[in-house]
Amino acid sequence: MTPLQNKVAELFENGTISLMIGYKNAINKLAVPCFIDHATQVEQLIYTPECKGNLSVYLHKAEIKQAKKIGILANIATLRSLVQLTSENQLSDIEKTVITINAQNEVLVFDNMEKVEEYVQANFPEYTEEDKKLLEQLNSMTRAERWQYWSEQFAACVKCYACRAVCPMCYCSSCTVECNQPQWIKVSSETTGNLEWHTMRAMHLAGRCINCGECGRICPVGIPVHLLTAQMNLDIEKEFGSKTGFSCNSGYALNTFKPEDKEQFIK
Amino acid sequence: MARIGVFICHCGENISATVDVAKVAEKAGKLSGVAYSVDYKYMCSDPGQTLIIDAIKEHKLTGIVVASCSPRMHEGTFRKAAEKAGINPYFCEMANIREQVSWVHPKSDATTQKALDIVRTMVEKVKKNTALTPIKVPITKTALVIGGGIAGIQAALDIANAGHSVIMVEKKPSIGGHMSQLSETFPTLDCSQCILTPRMVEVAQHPNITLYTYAEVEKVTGFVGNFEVTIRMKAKSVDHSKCTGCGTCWQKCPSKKIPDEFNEGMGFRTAIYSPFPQAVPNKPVIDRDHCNYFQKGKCGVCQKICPAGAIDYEVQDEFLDVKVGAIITATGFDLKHADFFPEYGYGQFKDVIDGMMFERLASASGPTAGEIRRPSDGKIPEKIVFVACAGSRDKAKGIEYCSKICCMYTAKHAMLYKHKKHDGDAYVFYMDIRAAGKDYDEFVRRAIEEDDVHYIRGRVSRIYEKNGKLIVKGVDTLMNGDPVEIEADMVVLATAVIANQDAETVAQRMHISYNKHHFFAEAHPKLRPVETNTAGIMLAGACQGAKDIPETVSQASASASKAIGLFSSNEMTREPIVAVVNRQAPPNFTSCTGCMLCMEVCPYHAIEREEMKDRTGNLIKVAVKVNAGLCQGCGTCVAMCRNKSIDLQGFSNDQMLSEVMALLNS
Amino acid sequence: MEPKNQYIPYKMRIASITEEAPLVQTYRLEFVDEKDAEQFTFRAGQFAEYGVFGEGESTFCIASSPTREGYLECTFRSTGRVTKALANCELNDIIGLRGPFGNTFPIEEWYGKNIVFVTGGIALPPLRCVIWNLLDQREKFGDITIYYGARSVNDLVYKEELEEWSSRSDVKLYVTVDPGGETPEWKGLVGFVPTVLEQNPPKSDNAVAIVAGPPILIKMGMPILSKNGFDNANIYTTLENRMKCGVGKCGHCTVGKTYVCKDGPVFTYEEVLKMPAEY
Amino acid sequence: MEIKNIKLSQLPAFFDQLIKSGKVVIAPVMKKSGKVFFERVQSYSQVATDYIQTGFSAKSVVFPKVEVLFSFNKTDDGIDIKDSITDIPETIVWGLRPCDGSAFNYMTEFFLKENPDVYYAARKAKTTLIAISCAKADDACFCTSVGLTPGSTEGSDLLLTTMGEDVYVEVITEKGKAAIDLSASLFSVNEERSKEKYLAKIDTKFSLTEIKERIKTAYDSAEWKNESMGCFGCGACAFSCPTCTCFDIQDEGTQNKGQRLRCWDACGFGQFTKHASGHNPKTNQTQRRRQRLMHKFQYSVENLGIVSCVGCGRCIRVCPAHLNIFENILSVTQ
Repeated sequence: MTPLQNKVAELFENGTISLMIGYKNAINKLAVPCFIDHATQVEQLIYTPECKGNLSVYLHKAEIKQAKKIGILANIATLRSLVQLTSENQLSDIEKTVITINAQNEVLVFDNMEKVEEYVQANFPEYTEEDKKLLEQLNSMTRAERWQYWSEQFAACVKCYACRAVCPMCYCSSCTVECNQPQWIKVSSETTGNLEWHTMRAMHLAGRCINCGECGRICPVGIPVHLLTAQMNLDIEKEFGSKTGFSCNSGYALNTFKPEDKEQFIK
Repeated sequence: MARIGVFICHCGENISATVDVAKVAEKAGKLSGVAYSVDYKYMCSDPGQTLIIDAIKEHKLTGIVVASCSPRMHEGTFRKAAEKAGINPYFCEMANIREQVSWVHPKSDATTQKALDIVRTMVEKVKKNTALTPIKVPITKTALVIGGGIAGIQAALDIANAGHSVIMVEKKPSIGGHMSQLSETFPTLDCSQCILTPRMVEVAQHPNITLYTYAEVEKVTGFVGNFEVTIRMKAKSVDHSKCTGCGTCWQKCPSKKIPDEFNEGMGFRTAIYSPFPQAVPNKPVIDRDHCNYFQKGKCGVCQKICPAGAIDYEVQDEFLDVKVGAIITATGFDLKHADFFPEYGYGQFKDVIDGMMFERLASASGPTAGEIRRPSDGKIPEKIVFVACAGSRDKAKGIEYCSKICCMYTAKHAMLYKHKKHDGDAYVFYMDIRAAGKDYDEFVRRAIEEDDVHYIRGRVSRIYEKNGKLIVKGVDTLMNGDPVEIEADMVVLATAVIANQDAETVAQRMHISYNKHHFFAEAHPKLRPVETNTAGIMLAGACQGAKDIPETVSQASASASKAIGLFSSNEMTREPIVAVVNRQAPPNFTSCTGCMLCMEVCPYHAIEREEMKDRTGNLIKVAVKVNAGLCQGCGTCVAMCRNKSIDLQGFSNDQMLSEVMALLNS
Repeated sequence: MEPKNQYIPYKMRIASITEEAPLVQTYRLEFVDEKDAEQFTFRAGQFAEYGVFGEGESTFCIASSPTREGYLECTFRSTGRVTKALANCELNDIIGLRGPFGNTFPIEEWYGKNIVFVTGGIALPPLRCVIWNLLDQREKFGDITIYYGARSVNDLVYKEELEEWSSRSDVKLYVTVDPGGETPEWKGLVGFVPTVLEQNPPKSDNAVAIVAGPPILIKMGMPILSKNGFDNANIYTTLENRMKCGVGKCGHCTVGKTYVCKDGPVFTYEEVLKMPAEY
Repeated sequence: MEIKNIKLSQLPAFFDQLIKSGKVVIAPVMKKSGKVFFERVQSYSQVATDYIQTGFSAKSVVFPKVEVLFSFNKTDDGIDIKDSITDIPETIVWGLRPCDGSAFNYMTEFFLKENPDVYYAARKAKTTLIAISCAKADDACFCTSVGLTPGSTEGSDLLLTTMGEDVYVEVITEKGKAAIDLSASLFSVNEERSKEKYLAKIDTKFSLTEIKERIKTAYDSAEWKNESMGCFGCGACAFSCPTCTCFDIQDEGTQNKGQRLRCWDACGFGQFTKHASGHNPKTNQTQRRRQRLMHKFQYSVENLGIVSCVGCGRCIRVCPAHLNIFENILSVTQ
């Protein structure tokens, strides 16, 4: 048994957790989320570089919440989402134990969010090189070129809403696209309506997205949607100095006012 | 099925001179859903309203659009007309074709078209209107008065005399406030305590007033008519129900060298004390910070000698929850200490004092029994220099605003001195004399002309001591800016009026706004000067800004009248233009996800957390709800809500979008 | 013949509008095109898609009886985007109609039997179609008993027809309102429909029952009838799942393998019991 | 069935003839993201040849993601309604996999057997399917478990199997014949032979006969919850699936002028079955995913006699959570 499996088994045995959200092996060497409710099942648990999925999304599910004592295996992005979700009052009714594996391959167990916050702040991730490059490319474009770029990308969108589904911050039980009085966003999938949808999503995630990049990774038609929210985050960090998924008690930059807030961004 | 009536008003010629009203009426009549349209000279007139009422009945209209002036002017008028005709008043909308069209555009086809466009947007809006019912909120007919100075006293007495209960909270051991420290008052020079103390006693004895001294407001929740207030009753260490106020304790208390706040530090008091002889209640409290028993653990003299056995060292701060319908904030002011002007030598030279110290020196109950003597050696000064605007109207070093009362009290001080020391010399350095008020200028002129006070228009640059005299150096700007040097025995600085140190905390506790100087903000500087932005919380006295006694008393009575007005009915009616969080069948309950962003942005604190539980009490969901009593319908929360779970009644997203679409599709 | 394009609606003119209850209206619809009127036939229990152009379509049963020719009636509550737009229509406006869709109540099989209707709120309209169908050939049926309830007195629909039925000697009518929904003038029963049904059980011999209502009423009402001796095959209901196409394609109304729109909406309790309870 | 041969080197020439015919030619194109999608192409050089499976199936040719049912226009004396069926172009789909070809069989049965769908009928009638056998497969492929092979001819009009320098051409339908007749000279007569060794090897994951039997009692399996817990409720699987046919009908425009559209919908979406009253018969993802999987393996068998899963593996490849349909099916039928 791996140290992770041992640790989780121990948490089950001492009654700390009654449900563990982790990863198990899937075909094509991928990792699939698994939900285990007994120490005897811990042997399926893995932790590999393929464990990219953001498991915190599952904490919004009613079936999961029923479990009461939840253990969750979290990569750094998931840890950040937990911090951000806490700051947005989304996890207050969940008793959770957070397990992560650090760079030294040690299994760490956090029984409260202060510790998670501390760990996240000490290990705050940078943007990936690839994302940095892509953002640089986008920012070097003229406005017209950028518009062209995104229009082409969104022409392919089929509105499967997988980007929304995998996003830990998209926790609304009914999304704006599902409101039809008024109909904010067109239901059909065509370039303008798709742009509306993705723009709205980017605005709703501005300063809240925790840069896990899942939305871009899983898009079935390969649109790098995560770049939109990543750029919004950079802008907000620059203008208001606030980082997402960094502090459990930080207010939201876009609904709080500080006298020192800059206003140059209004053009 | 919508049957909309459109009523185009000429407003005399205000509209019809620029807009082709007949054409607007004709075209509006052809809009989808419009069953009737007409133009008329004055829709707001009685015949105009009758026209609307008759049309609603005759054409079975389901909604009306009155195209005339701003809704600020006549929305109420037309809504009432709609109601009289038997439809819900919220099916009446106004299209503003006067302020937004005829007054701002020349006569042209485009102007007429704009009027029609505005009418069309409102027709589309009214189609999406829903019947709204005014919100009834019950009222707790008890007022809370915070602060027992003259403002609080006046407000409390007015409300109590009108037959309503009042709870008064005063943080000091006695009510009376700053006015109780004053010697005589301008412009009549009557004795401050003589006119104040009867009021203080009246408060204490009034059957409708419950007085809590040595107490502070800890927390305010709720909304107009229904506030819930937690009051911290600071531990007095003396059981006032037993204490007879005999005074034995403070006579025997061994800690006698505590600077006396009531006398502005010019004198001493004991650790167990009542602040002044006319205090109400005239029963002592123990100042634990200076009491030997509390600081060193031994003494206990007062407990031993108290004939009533009223001393209780064990008692702790207690919290009292009360429900009130209105709150009058009368927390008063503070004076800026003069030590921020080092060149004036305040604190360095004992005989450089501030105005309040002078009041105590001039007061019969003061440390010198009313004789004006120098703090340094007790001598009667031969020459006093009064410096007005010591900190006020001084953006560079002090505060930018005018403290308003200093001109008057400086004249009063000079006059009092001259009355007591006829051959003394009084000099006043001033910037301008601001004596606007009934009999005020006459008062200042009396000081100058009858009492021979020397007024020098100029600022003082420096004060220093030389041979037992205070050398006051300044300029006289009326004499070409010539330097002036006066050898004085005493200098009185008219320091600036500032907000209380804890004003910001108090404002935040009350959820009321305040300006940058921490004075509490009125709802409207001209038209709603005694109300705050939070409905049901009124202001009285200098907590709102520098004020003299007459003004304070007027404002106190005004705020009392607001409370009495509120209490005149059992419930109040509020416009139903409030935000509402949607509700759905369980297990969803609502689409609200409880991110609480709306709660943070709500300027009225109208959004509350709500827990959704199943029948067995298990928490299913945390969401928010809007307290309709507090909501003012500003719509900030609507803008914040990502998934449109919150909407503003009467201005819903659907209605707004219909208006926009009506314009875009024209 | 080319198969008909089932997505192209008939154009219908709104011929009359009746306010039934708060937010509930009945529209009488007439065909704009006479040829359509001639072609169009339907039977009790069938439904249609009513569309406001530019807003969408909404599904409800045809509320008028096939025995009354020359028009169709529908009764709806405005709750969603389409029904609100529909409610905003005016007399003589043109709306779309697709249908009739779905199966029907086997009225011929009921000849000579006693008929019991159990329904609540806005679910009376689908049964009103059947009730008038029966009443228009009253001699062919035995006793007719109707249990109908609404949240409040104000929410009862077809108030005049309820009066008419209650005054008829050949109809037994129980009208009830939920506790708290009664007015001082209310002389009828107070209580939920299933309770009233349990307290005044209908005779099950030679009887069929039809239950229509919100899912909760169907789920509670059918077992009560079953317990009272009704054969499960003689208890009918009409399900109203979300529907879009009406022809068994779009997938919204599926309950297991069943497409409510084409295999239903009329089902017997026997059939319902074989389905997953996802309705 | 007629068997023909064409030199591998002649395929571009054949393809160019298809383009020249003026029909719309849809073929797999490699995108920057490395994924392959069907797209309208103008020359063979655009066509991807080295791929296992396209990201999305070719179903959008007969069942577009957004289809205009009709447009309407309010006039003074009523409403004009115009359907769009006449505008449908002749289309050739090139390079779909045999599994996708068989998916068309299911869709035709579903759309046309009962209450025939005129839009589907019109599009299908104008579509020619030129399939290419699979020489490669990955772990997600499981056509052999649902009764197909990497060389199945079901549903396609023409099947091309590369055999070294030659391409073995199976002409399955008249439409297929018409396609090769466009460049008849490139094709020589061939005799029937086994494609076996040129086809990818795909292990069977389960016995279809057993699954069909066992799934009849699978509705109540406790495993559904475990198998569905990971499901996020997005529509990626349904939209990429060659046999998923759920749709929504929506109006766009104003009440005066606009269109009625049908748009792809997915039974996994949380609001898919929600009533206007707010009541939702399928309240959780377990119920929704069960509906989708049971539909594929049981309900479509009961309704149409066809297992409506063709084993293309797209849902497995595209699932954000990497859920695996054949593992799920095995688990709930255990």
